[in-house]
Amino acid sequence: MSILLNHETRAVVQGITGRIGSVQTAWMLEYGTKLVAGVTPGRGGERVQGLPVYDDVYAAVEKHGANATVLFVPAPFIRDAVLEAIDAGIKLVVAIPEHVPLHDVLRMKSAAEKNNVWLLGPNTPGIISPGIGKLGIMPGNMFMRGQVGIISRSGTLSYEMAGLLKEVGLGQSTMVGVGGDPVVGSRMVKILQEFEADPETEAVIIVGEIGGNAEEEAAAFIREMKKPVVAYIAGRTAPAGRRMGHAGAIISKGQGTVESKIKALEKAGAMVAFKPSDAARLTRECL
Amino acid sequence: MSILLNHETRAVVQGITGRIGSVQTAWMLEYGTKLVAGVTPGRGGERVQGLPVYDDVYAAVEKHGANATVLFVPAPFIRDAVLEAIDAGIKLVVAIPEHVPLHDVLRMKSAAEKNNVWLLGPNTPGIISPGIGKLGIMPGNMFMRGQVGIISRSGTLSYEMAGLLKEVGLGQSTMVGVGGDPVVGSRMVKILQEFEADPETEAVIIVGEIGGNAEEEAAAFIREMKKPVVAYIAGRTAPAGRRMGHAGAIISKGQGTVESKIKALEKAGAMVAFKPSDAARLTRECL
Amino acid sequence: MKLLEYQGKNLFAKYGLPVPRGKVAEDPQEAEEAAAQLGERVVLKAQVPVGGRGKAGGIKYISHPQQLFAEAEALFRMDIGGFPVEKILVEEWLEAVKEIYMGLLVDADTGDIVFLFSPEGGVNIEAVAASRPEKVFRLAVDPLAPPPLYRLRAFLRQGGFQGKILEELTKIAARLLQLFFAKELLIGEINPLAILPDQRVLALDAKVEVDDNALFRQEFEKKFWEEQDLLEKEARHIGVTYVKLNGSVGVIGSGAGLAMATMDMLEERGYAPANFLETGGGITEDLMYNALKLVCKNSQVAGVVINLYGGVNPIEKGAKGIVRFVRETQSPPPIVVKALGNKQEECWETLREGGVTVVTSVKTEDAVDSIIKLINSRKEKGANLGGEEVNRDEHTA
Amino acid sequence: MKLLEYQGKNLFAKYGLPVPRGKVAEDPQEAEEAAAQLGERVVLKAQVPVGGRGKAGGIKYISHPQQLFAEAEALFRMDIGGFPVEKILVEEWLEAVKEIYMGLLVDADTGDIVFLFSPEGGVNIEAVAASRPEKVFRLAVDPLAPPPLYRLRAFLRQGGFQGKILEELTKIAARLLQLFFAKELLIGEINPLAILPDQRVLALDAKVEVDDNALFRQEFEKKFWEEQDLLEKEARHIGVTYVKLNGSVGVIGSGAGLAMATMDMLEERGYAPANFLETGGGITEDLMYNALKLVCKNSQVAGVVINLYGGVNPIEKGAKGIVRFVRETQSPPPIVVKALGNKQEECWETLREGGVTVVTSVKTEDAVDSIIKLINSRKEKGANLGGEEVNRDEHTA
Repeated sequence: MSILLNHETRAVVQGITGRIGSVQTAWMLEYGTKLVAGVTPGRGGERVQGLPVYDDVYAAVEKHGANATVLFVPAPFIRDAVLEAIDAGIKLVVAIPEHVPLHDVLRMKSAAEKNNVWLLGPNTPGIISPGIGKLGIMPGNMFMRGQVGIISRSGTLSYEMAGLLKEVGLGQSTMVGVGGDPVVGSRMVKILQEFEADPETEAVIIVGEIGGNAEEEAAAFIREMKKPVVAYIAGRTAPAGRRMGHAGAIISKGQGTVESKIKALEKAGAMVAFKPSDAARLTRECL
Repeated sequence: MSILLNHETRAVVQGITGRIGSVQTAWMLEYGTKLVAGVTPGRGGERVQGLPVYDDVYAAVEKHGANATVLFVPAPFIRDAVLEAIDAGIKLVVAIPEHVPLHDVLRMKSAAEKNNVWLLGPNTPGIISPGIGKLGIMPGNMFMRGQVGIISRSGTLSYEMAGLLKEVGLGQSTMVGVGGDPVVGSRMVKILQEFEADPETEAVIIVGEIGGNAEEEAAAFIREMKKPVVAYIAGRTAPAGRRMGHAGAIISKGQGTVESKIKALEKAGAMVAFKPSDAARLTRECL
Repeated sequence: MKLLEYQGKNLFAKYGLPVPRGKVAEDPQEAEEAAAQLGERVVLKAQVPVGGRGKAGGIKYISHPQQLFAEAEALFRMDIGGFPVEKILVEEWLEAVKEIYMGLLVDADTGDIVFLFSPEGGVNIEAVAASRPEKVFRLAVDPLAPPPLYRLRAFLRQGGFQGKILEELTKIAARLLQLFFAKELLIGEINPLAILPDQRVLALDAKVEVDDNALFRQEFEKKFWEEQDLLEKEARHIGVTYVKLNGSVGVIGSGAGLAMATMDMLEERGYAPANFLETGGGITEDLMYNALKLVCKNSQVAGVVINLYGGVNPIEKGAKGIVRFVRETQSPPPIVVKALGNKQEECWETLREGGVTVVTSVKTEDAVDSIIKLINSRKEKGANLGGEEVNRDEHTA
Repeated sequence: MKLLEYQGKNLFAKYGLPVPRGKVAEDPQEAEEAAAQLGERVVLKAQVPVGGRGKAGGIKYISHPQQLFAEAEALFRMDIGGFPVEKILVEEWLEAVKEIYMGLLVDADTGDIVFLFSPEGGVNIEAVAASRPEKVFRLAVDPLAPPPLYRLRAFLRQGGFQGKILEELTKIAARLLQLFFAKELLIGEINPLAILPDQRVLALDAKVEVDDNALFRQEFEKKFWEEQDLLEKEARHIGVTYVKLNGSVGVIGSGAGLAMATMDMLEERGYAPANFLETGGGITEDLMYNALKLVCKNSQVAGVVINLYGGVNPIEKGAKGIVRFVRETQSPPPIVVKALGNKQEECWETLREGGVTVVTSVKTEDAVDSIIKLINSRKEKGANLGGEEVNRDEHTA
C-alpha cells in the first residue's frame, strides 16, 4: 500500500508540451509511473514522450479514465488548469509551480475542498510512492520502497531525508510534498491521518520549516496516533520577518518559530531531531 | 385552505419607504394581511404605517420570523433585494415591479429554483387569498373568499375575472399572478399542481395571453387533473411581432398564438371561454 | 432592440471578437471610398433590422471595382422587409473553408440561457437544426455561474475540432459569453463564424438584440428605437405602451391583459381597435390626459373606450385627466370609461361631474357595447358630446 | 510588498473609498505648500513601511501654520523602524466621533479570507481583540463566491449600526472587498475608519499589502521593493532569493528547506551563515555562475557551501557555472559542492575536472564540515584553491 498515489492511479500531465513538462514526463515514465495522457490547450492531437496530447482534461478522463494530474503549467495559468482538472473529476491534483498568486491558490483550495480533491502544492516537489510511481520532480534515485511515510514542506529536504533513511536501511511508503507556500492545498494533518490509516506505513517523518502553524495543527492529531512520528524543523537560524525562499517560510510577529513548533510536537509525543540525519537515526531506532 | 399565502404567512415589505410601497402597505394592512416589518437599506429604525423598518431582510427574519416578502423596490435594485430575501430564508417572494432587466430576472429565477423558493413575478399584481391576506397591488374589493383558484398572467384581467365570478356567486381560494414578463419566477404548471392538491379549491381558471408557451406546458398537466380547468386567453386580435404592453405578450415567429394555446388546452380537457364573462359562467356550470 | 449588423460588429470588436475589415457608407460615393481602402474584392451589405436579407438581394459581391457604384446605388434604392436601405456595410470579401454557428440566447420557456454551437453553420442552420439536430450542440448556462473557459473548450470539442482552431473557437466563445453578460444581451449570435483558408476565424455576421429594460445602465452606440413610429416614440416619452392598429375604436387599458381583452371584445362585436394603449402602473392625471390626447391624434379614431382598475393605479386621479381632456378639447370623440377597484366611487363621481360616460359593470363587453352605441348615435345625430350613463350591471361593491 | 499609506490611500480613492484631502511632500517647503491648500489645522504623517509609527512620534498634529515648517523638518530627520523618513503625507486634521476597524486579510492557517470588523477600532484594536473578542466580528469570505452587498450589510449591523451610517459602512465594505479581489491584496485594512461629527465616514489610515506573485498582471503606482537592499535587488534580477546575514560562510541551496538546514548545521558547528540563497527550480549554468558571484560580493564571505539536488534542476549544468566562476575569479574563496539526484555523476565529474571540492555524501553536515575545514586550512596556509575530495559516506546510488 501507499497513500494517495497507488496502483489505481492513472495520471495526466498538464502542460506536457512545455520544456519542463516534457523532460519531467520522461523521468516519471522512466520511474514506471502510469501516465495516460498529456494536456495542453491548443496542442490537441500531438504526441509527447509517446503520450497522446489533448486540448482538455475532460478528454483524458473520458478516453483513459485519468484520475490524477500533475501540473507543469506556468504559474499565471495554473489556477484555471487546476479548476478544470477538479471539474473534470480528477481526485489527486499535484501543482508543481512556485510563484502562484495567492488569490489563485485560495480559489484552487476552495474548489478542492468543495469537491473532496487532494490538492498538493503549489510549490511542491510532488508525491512519490517508491516502486509504484511519482507525480513530481523529485529525483527517483533518492527514494526506496519501505515503511516510512514522509510529509515535507520542502522538496530538497525531502530528498535528503529519503537519502538519509536509505543509509539506515529504511525506505518510504509515500513521500508527500505539501508545498512551500503560505497557503497550500492540503493540510499536513490530513495527510498524517492517511499515513496513520495506511497498513504499510509504520512511522512518519515530518519535515517542517519556520512559518505558519501546520506543524502545530498536526501536533493535535499526533497525540492520538498509534504510529511513531519523528520531526525535523528547518530554519533555526533564520532571521525573523524575512521570507526564506519559500513564500511560506517566514517568522511573522513572533509566530511560526522553530521553538513553537518543536514545543507543540514534543508535547504531542513526537520525537524532534536537531538535524535530518538524526531524524533518520531516530526513525530507525523506533522500528 | 389556500395555496402559498395562508394563515402561517408573516410577510415583510421590501421598499416600504417608497411612495407606492407605503400606500400599498396601508391597503394590505387594511385587507387584514399579516405584515410584520418593512425593509429599506439605509432607513433602519424608522416606522411606516406602524411597522418597524429594518436595513436588511435577515433582521426581519430574526426578529419576526418573516417567511414571505412583497417587493416595491425600483426595477434597477430588485435583483439584489430578491437575492437577499432568498438568502435570508424567505420562501415566498412576490416581485411587483415591471421593466426588470431580463438578466436580473434570470439570476433571480435561478436562485429561487436552487433554494425551492416561490418567486412570483416580476411584473405581477401579486397573490391574494381572500379572507386571509394579500401580497400585491390588487384591489381587495374585487375578490371574495371561495372555491375557485385563479392563475393569471395579467393583473387587471385577474381582477376582472374575480369580479365576474362574484357576479355568479363564486369566490376564490387564491389568485396567483405569475407575471407578464417573458421569463417569470414560477411556472404556471407548478401552481396548477398546488391548486390540484389544495382541498379548498374546486376549480381553476387560467387567465392566459399571447406569447410564450406557459399555457401549452400547463396543458400537459391539466390532462392528469381531477379538478375542472377553465381558460381564457387574451390577445386574439393582437398583431404578430409586436409586444402588447407586457414584455412577454408577443407572437414571435408564429409561436405563442391564441390558437396554439386554445388547441393545447382543449385537447387536454380544459374548457376554453371566448371572453372572461363566459369563463365565469362555465366555472359556475361545472361546480 | 435589435442592433444593425455594423453596430453588432463594432460591439464584437470592442470585446475582442474578430470581425472583417469594413466601413459603413451612407451613399454610393462613400461606398466607393470605403472599398478603395479594402482591396479589389468587397461585399456590400444592406443594413436593415430584419432577417432574410441575403435572399432579398441585400448582399452584393463585387469582384471588379467598376461595378461598385452601380450596385451600391441599386442597394440604396431597395426596401427590405419594410425597411428602406439607408446604410451599407462595405467589407473585405472573405471566403470561408468552413462556416460555424455560435449563439447565446434566452430560452423564455425555461428561463435558461443556452449556448448553441454547430460546426455546420451558415444560411441553412435552421434546416440543419431541423433535419440533423445531433449537429447542433447545446450548453445550458447558469447566469449565477457562467461556464469558465475550460468548460467551453470541452463543449466546443464536440464539434470535432482540436488544437489551434479549437483554441481560437474557445477564445471567441468566451468573449461572446463575456459580451452577452456585460451588455445584458437577449441574443448574441454569430452566423457564420468562418474559418478562412489561412486558419483565421472571423465573425462574418453579427446578430445582437439588447434589453430595453437594461438601458438605464448600458450604453450602446445608437439607440435604434429612435427610428420607430412617431406616435410610439411619443408614447414611450409619456410612459405608456402604444401599438398602432387599423380600426376606428381607441382602446386604453390600465393593464396589458385588460386592453387586449377589450380589443378582443370589440372584434367580437364586429368593430376593430384603432390602437392598443396600456398605461402600466403609473397613472397620474397628466399621464391619462396625455394618453387620451395621443390616442385621439389618430384621425381614424371615432370613439375611445377606457378600461381601468384601481390596484396600484389611482383611478380617481386618472379620472381628472380624462375630464380635463374632454373639457380642453374641441369636439372630442365619444369616450366611455369603465373603472373599478380602490376608490372607484370617487373616480365615478369625478367622471360624472365632468360629463363622461361611466360603466360600473364588471363586464368589459358592457363598456364595448356602450362605446359602440355612442359612436353610432354620433354618426346618426352629428357631433354631440356623450353624457349618458350605462348601468346594466351595477352589482359591483 | 507593503504600500506606503499615501499609496494605499490613492488606491482607496480609485476604488471609491472615502479618504481625507491630502498631499505628499518630500521636504518641509512642499509640506508648507500642501498645508496651505488644506486649511489651518493639518496632520503630518511620516511615510514608512512599518507599524507603530504614531508611538514613535511619526505623526504630528499642527494647529498653527507657523509650527509647521519646524515640525516637518524634525520629521524628515527621523528614522522609524530602520527607515529614514523620505516622504510626509500632509492631510486635513479631522476629529472622529467614533473609530471603526475594518480589514480583509488571509488566514494562512486555514486558507480562508476573513473580513474583520470592530466598532471599537483605532490604535488599541489589538487590545480590544485580546480582551473583548466579542467586539471583533469575523466573516469568512469564499474566494469563489464573495459575499454580496446584502450579506455585508447584515454582517456590519452586528456592530450596532443602522440607517444611513450602516448604509455608508456597507458601501465602504463592498468597495474594500472589490479592491481586495481586483488588485489581489494580501491585506487591505482601514484603521481607523472614522465617523466624523457631520456623519461622514472616512478612511483615516490605509494598510495595503500586495502580492508580488500577482504583479505580472497587476499595476501599482510604485514598486516599493526597488528601495530594498542592493544585493537583494540584484538577486531578484538574477532569479534567486537572497537574504543577507551576518556570518562568514556563504550558503547556496537549490531549495529553501535545504538552504535553511545547511545554515542550521553551520550554526551547530559554531559557524554563522553569511547569507541565505535559494535558486528555486530554474538552475542554468549562468544562474549558478551569477549566484556564486553575488554571494562572494559580500566581503565577509570566507567560503561557500553549495547544496544541490537534481530533481527539476539540471545540476550538471549548474556545475559548469560553478567551474566557470572558479576559473574566472581571481583567488576565489573555498567552495564545497554537495550535489545529488538526477545526473549526479555527470555533475561530479564536471566539478572534479574543474578542481572543485565535491561531497557525495547525503549528509549535509559532511559538506558543512568540509567547508569549515577548507576555510580553516586556508586561514592557516594562506590563499590556496581548494581541490580536496571528501567522501566519508559514498553509499549514494
